[in-house]
Amino acid sequence: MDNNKMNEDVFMAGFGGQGILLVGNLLAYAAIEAGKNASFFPAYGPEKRGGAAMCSVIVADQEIGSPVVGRPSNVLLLNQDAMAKYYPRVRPGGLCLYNSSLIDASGHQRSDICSLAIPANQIATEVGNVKLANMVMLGALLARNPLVQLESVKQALDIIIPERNKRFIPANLQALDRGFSFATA
Amino acid sequence: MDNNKMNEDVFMAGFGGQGILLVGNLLAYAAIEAGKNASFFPAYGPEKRGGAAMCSVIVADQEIGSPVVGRPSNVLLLNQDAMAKYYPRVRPGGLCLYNSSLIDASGHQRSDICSLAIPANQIATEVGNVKLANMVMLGALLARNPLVQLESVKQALDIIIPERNKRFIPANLQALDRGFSFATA
Amino acid sequence: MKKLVIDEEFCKGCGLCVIACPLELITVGTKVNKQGYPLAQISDANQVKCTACSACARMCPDAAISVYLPKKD
Amino acid sequence: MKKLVIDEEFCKGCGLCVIACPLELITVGTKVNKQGYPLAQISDANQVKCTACSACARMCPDAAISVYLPKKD
Amino acid sequence: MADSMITVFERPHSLKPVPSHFCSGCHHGTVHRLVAEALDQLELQQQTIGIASVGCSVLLYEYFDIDVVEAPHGRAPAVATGVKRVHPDSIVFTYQGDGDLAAIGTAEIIHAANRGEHLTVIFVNNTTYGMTGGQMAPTSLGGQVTTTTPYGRDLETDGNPIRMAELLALLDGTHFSARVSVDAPRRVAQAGKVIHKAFEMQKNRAGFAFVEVLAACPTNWGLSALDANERISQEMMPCFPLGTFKDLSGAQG
Amino acid sequence: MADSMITVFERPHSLKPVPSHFCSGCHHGTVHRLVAEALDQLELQQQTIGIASVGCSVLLYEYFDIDVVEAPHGRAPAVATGVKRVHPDSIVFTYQGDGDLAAIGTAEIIHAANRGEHLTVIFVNNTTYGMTGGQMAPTSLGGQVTTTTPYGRDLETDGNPIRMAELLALLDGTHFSARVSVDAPRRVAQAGKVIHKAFEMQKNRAGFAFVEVLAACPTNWGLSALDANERISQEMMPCFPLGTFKDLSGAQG
Amino acid sequence: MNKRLFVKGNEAVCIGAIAAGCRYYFGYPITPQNEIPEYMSRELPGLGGTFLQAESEVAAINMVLGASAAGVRVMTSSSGPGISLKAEGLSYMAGSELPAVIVNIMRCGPGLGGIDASQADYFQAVKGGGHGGYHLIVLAPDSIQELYDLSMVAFDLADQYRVPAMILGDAMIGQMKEALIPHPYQPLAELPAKDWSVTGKGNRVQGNTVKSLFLQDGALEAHNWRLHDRYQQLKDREVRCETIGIDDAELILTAFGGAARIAKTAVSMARQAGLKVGLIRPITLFPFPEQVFRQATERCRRVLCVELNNGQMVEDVRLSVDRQADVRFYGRPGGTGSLPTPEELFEQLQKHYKD
Amino acid sequence: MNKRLFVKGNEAVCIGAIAAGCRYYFGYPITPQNEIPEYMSRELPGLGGTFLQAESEVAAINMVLGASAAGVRVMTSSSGPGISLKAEGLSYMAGSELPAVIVNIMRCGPGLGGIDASQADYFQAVKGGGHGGYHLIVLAPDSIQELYDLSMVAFDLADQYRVPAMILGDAMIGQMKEALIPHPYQPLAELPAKDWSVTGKGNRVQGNTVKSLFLQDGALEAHNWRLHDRYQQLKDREVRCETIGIDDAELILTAFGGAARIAKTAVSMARQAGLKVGLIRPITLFPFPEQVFRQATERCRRVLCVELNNGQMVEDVRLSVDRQADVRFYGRPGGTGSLPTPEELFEQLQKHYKD
Ligand SMILES: Cc1ncc(C[n+]2csc(CCOP(=O)(O)OP(=O)(O)O)c2C)c(N)n1
Ligand SMILES: Cc1ncc(C[n+]2csc(CCOP(=O)(O)OP(=O)(O)O)c2C)c(N)n1
Ligand code: SF4
Ligand code: SF4
Ligand code: SF4
Ligand code: SF4
Ligand code: SF4
Ligand code: SF4
Ligand SMILES: [Mg+2]
Ligand SMILES: [Mg+2]
Repeated sequence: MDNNKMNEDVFMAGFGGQGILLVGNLLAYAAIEAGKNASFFPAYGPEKRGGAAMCSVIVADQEIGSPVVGRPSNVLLLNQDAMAKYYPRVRPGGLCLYNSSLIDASGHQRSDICSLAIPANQIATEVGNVKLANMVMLGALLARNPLVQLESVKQALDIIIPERNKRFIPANLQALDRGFSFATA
Repeated sequence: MDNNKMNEDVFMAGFGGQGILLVGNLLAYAAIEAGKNASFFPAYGPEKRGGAAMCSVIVADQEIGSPVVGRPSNVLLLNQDAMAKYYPRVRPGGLCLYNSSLIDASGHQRSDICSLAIPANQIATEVGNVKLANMVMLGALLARNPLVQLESVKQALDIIIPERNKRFIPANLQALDRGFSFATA
Repeated sequence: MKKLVIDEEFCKGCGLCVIACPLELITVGTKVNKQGYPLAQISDANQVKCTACSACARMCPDAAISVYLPKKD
Repeated sequence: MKKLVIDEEFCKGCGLCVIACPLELITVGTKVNKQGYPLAQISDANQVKCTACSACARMCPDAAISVYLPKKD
Repeated sequence: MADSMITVFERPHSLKPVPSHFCSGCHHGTVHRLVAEALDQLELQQQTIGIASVGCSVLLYEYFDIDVVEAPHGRAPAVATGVKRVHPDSIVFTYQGDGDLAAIGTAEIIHAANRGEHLTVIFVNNTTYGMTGGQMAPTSLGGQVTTTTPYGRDLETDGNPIRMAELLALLDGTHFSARVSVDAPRRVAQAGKVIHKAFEMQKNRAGFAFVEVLAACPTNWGLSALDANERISQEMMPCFPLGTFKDLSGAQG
Repeated sequence: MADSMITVFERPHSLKPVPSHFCSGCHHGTVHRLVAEALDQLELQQQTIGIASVGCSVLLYEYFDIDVVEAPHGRAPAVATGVKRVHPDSIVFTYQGDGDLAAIGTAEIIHAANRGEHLTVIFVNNTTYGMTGGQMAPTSLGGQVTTTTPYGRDLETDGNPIRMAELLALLDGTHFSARVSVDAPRRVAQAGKVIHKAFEMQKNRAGFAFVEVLAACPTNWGLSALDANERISQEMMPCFPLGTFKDLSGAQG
Repeated sequence: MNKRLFVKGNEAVCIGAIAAGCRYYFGYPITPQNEIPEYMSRELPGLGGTFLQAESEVAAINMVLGASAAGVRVMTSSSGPGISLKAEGLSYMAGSELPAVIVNIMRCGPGLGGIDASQADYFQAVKGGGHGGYHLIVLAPDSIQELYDLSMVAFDLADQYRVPAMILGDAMIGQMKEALIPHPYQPLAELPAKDWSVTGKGNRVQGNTVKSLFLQDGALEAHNWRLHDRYQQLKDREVRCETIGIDDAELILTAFGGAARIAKTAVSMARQAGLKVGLIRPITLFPFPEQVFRQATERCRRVLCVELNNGQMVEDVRLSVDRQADVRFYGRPGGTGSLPTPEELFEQLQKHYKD
Repeated sequence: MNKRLFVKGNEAVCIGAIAAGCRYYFGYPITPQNEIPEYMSRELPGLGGTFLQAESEVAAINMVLGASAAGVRVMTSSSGPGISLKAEGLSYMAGSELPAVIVNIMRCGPGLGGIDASQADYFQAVKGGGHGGYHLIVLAPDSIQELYDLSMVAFDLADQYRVPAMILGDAMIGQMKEALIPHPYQPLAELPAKDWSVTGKGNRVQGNTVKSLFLQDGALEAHNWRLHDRYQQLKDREVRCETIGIDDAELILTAFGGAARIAKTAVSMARQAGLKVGLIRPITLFPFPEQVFRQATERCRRVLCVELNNGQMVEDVRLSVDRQADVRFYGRPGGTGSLPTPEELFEQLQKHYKD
């Protein structure tokens, strides 16, 4: 493995309906469009609704080996269950962004990683739809770790969103921006 | 294998309906009743009727290994097809009895075995039923090679024949006797 | 005293009780349970109006509704 | 000239042609074919009586019977 | 509840007090409750053995407080036959979806019925494969868009919606066959009565009893719970008429 | 034959000139001939693909001078579906026994019918498993002694004789369903007409056509050919009435 | 000496099963094992049991699943195509830890193949024909007596380990007749109560659940390791194997079931001809007698594996033997007229003895 | 560079199949492969092909049998329980020499098991899940690109050898997305005409017969040897295998499919940590890359086989390696939360590197 080359992994978890798979897919797709290699690996609970949802994304310059990692370097956690289960697994030195609107982090403290509280539901609600919390989180991640350019993600969004939902794009872009600036600030 | 002990094999073949399996089974059963070991291994063609039928019987004092032999020592052949196929396989030094009522043996000659023509259909018809040709053949075999006593076979017949067919026993016994005496003569 | 008890753990906010009630006494509100579902609710005023006909309970796919009547002794 | 031809290779002596013939012209005899089946047969006399109605042929499970009629030209 | 209150309606005892994994507005929950009510009313809980099938209702054992065997997809009637032949005095029911019973399990349901196995079969027809994500079922309606009929079910090539209650009624071994719905309170009540009867018949050793329930799958229909509920009378009933197609409960068991 | 003769009846050309392995008096031979006659009359031999099933009739390809695929036991309708979807202009028929079609192959026949596959299905009902030595079939009559119902078929525990022609008639995809017999010359003639029609419909792209033929298995019934033939009208017909249960040949294909 | 019966292998397995208390049989006809359902249909009703001819092998194995879940000893039997159709059900039974006895009287394949003796289903039986990586206990009798004996053993092992047991016979063993000396059934061990079975909940606090679906994190993995441990216990405790003259052997023939019967005669012929040939006959195919092979081949370096197929058990032999051993194969895949003869195997022994 | 697509593995296999001219698909839904029938249902009608959702997996494989007999390229797909149900049909297809492509996106078992990634169907795929001792060609892609590529290869090999080909994926490979660079279909070889197929006899003298029943004396045996020769040809000519850094390796990790993906990262980690670790990734599981293993282990004596099961391919590895080699195993049988991580495999590499 050539250390000069990029090889970044992102793990995201929350409950079904929070749009975890959507942003994971979006991120990976943006990386592909940007000429990088990327993999996206989803995992669901057995239920269609209400269960846990998670996914892993790898973005790299070279060929991608494992699409999953045991101890991810970049982690987005969107609900309390995800926090309990995955916060301890963040790789030492890694980055963890959590949705502080739904997560009480008081029981979870690590000094060996960079943890960042993002009031994602709140910001999303301000943008106009609580369902955009996923975009807020992604925006925030990209501010901290530019795996791909925010711009690339925005372009990818335009391609990925089916025609009938195009009208939601502006709100999504706004949520990305708000997350980005929240984490930059 | 102890050569003083008995280990005899019999192979019989004809077409379905000639009662091959019945006499094979009878012979083996008689051997069992007489305290010997015996195995009976049938083989049919795919059709229920009209196809070929054959079976192997082993009678022995010791444990029986293979229930089939490649080159049988005692062979009963009941129709022309069986003659064509199995006459050449009789073990050198072996005994082959064939149903000369149905078999034209002219194309088949071996000097290394003992071949014996039994007009089995004819004798059976004399006894009253052409279907008893199988018993005639068995009787003849026992005359030449007393694998079991003729008497044991007769007793076994009484046990093996189902109640509703008991009335056919006398004719069967007679056919056995006629075959026996034909081959003794 | 309540005639209608909606169990918050079971309710999934489907609204089938809402359309079932002949008196339109139930609504689905904004409060969510720990599974994240909004909850059906009935106001105290409507509790009084409730005839305990059980139409709502019968329709509820999650057996979230119990119905009671005061004893008439 | 024969109206009825029974193919000995096909016949299995089942006797269904026998019961099929309204004129009872066919019998199953003692002669057997190489499969060992006794054969259906029709006498020359009965060939003459045969109306070529084909009932026997239609019943024959082994398609052993062919039926012909002299041309009426 | 307080002593001063009479219980008019309560969660049946045969159901465990746990929330289900079913989607909001899914009628599997309703049918579960009706079965549990029948077991309660007939006091059968302790002697009942449920056969779970593969579909959204596979977790039967998480919800019913009874003995349960999980059958392979479509084979619940065969598993039930095995169980019932061993325990003829117990009450054995299968609970099956339309993919399970009317597609892969066609032979098993037909022959269990034809043998007149003393079983109660609860058949939840939601015109789709719920668990696997909304593929076409044999009961999908003409033109219905599913994940495997993206252009709508074409009756010419994809087959016709199959009416199991009518089909099974034709078999000599079937003693009872009916179709009910749970899309309105009075129909739920009626469905409850029919399910009750189907269990009562087994209690009376009266032979094979079959209840088809028209049910909503809001998730895979892509409809809200209310719209999905509405679709049952609007779209399903014209194709799947409610009614009792055979009832030998009067006859000698 | 001599030029001076008119051929009134001859072995059909679609049958090869070889004797069959069927037992004496077995009606499979008769049904084979009727199918071959239909192919001859409709001039379909060159475009027909037969699907052989597992049973005494598995050797279809030894007798019919056509292309044949051998299907696993009970799966002929599925195999036929695959073939027909590839060659929609060919004529595809299955030839199945009662064990094959009405037991193990229940799901496949029902769904082929329900899809309205453009097939002709010849179903030979001889109330037993001929090839394997006379076990009970789903069509065995009440009380019938077979090698697996040594005390007679008990309708209570072994199931009821199943009437496939009636059952399949109920499905929307079925365009034609009839039951015929070959136990008397005029019934053979009638059976021939019905089989002819079932092929003609396929030629006209009219959908799924099903012909059940009551047939004798003298060997496994333990009867002479004549007694076996007799049993059809005496014992089978009361349970399996002859008739046409559905005929949409008039309707638009 | 008890009165000897003279019966077919297919009947012997039934006599053993009934002696072991099996009262439930579900099956579907297929040659060459039809004598099994036929025997059961005659005997079980009179014993208060149930014989049911299912609509298919798929239905039959699932009826077996139901009856086993209901707590009784239950059996099914089939051959070739029918065993393939049972693959899903067998995997479910293995996953649900349901004991039962499945008899496969092998015929030749692939596909419809033919009804003659074959051993081409070894892999299917031993490596798992169904999905998901389970094992069956696999017993391979080579005589009518052993069919009877192992029929009882199969029920005991299945109940003890909650692993379905398969009796792997072939058309030769199933169709041949020889003497059988019945003896009273004596369980191998004190068998665990079936308190997991479904009977109706009755007064139990919890309903019993028989299932193979495990959704909780780690639950399915744990379940699989538990099954794996069970398989290891079988390997440690339940290996059965017959050996003849391996102590001084220069060449070891190995074969199971029907092939072993033919082989036994060939081995005698070889011994009579002065060749030091031994025989290893695995009786349990799973668990495979690995130790026996390893130890025997520490001394005798050459093994000839004979099978009625194109080479299947030979892989397990190769995996078991000492590293220095040289394992050879002779096989015939079966079909009408293709059963090897003792003479033929003797020739092979001569050949492989030399070079 | 061609435009890269970003698709799921389940879609990639369809894109490849359609590129290779497959226009017929028969299947039945089951997770985790539903995207395959769903994709086919969207695409095939517009291409003049047929997508048909069968009433069951049993029906589906027999529709495939029919379509293949009719002479076209045809595919089915399933997972776990569904593949088990296809066992009989697969045996018939193998016996009838019918080409087709069967995709198994493995989930975990046994029984209903779970929908997560597993490789517990290795034996079923490679040793023959069905009866009668046939083989399938088994291809094990480890990337979306390879799923696409091997989808085409599978059709070619199946047609060339008249042996059904299975693509053995798993829930990880099937469900993950990554870039796919499509390229035009180029047949591997000049493929034989399907003059054996049924089309209606037309002007042919003889009707064509597609069958697996052989009744004449010796015919079935001859047929089996013919199939066996075919398998030998595959072993001689069609082995595919990826190796990484085995020339200087002190420890060789071997894994296929999804496990190999995880392993690749672990191997990089090991190399970065200075451990001389190599990788052998069989791409064809049947034919198995026996030579690669034998040659590699003549030098490097230690092999660690990693699988998402309790140990299956490891047997083929043991059968292939040099006698001196020491083959070890690390496996996890799968289930929710039970996918091994690269870190975990790296630890294993460290451990087995040392002792
Ligand atoms: C043999 C087999 N094939 C396919 C599946 C996948 N599968 C699980 S549930 C299901 C269908 C569910 O549909 P339905 O029976 O209608 O139940 P619902 O979820 O709609 O209630 C299928 C195909 C399986 N588990 N086993
Ligand atoms: C999967 C499978 N199960 C069982 C068999 C054995 N078998 C061959 S034919 C047959 C039944 C034949 O009966 P039927 O279909 O009525 O045909 P018939 O011989 O009576 O014409 C059976 C069970 C088989 N070949 N394959
Ligand atoms: S019990 Fe009747 S009146 Fe009361 S809330 Fe429910 S539906 Fe309305
Ligand atoms: S019907 Fe039940 S689940 Fe639905 S909203 Fe009302 S109480 Fe809640
Ligand atoms: S019906 Fe045919 S087979 Fe039967 S006896 Fe007459 S000619 Fe012969
Ligand atoms: S054709 Fe008619 S009349 Fe002539 S033999 Fe036949 S049945 Fe009799
Ligand atoms: S997917 Fe459909 S059937 Fe399944 S739980 Fe959800 S609504 Fe019910
Ligand atoms: S066994 Fe019966 S069905 Fe088979 S050929 Fe003989 S008579 Fe015909
Ligand atoms: Mg459904
Ligand atoms: Mg039949």
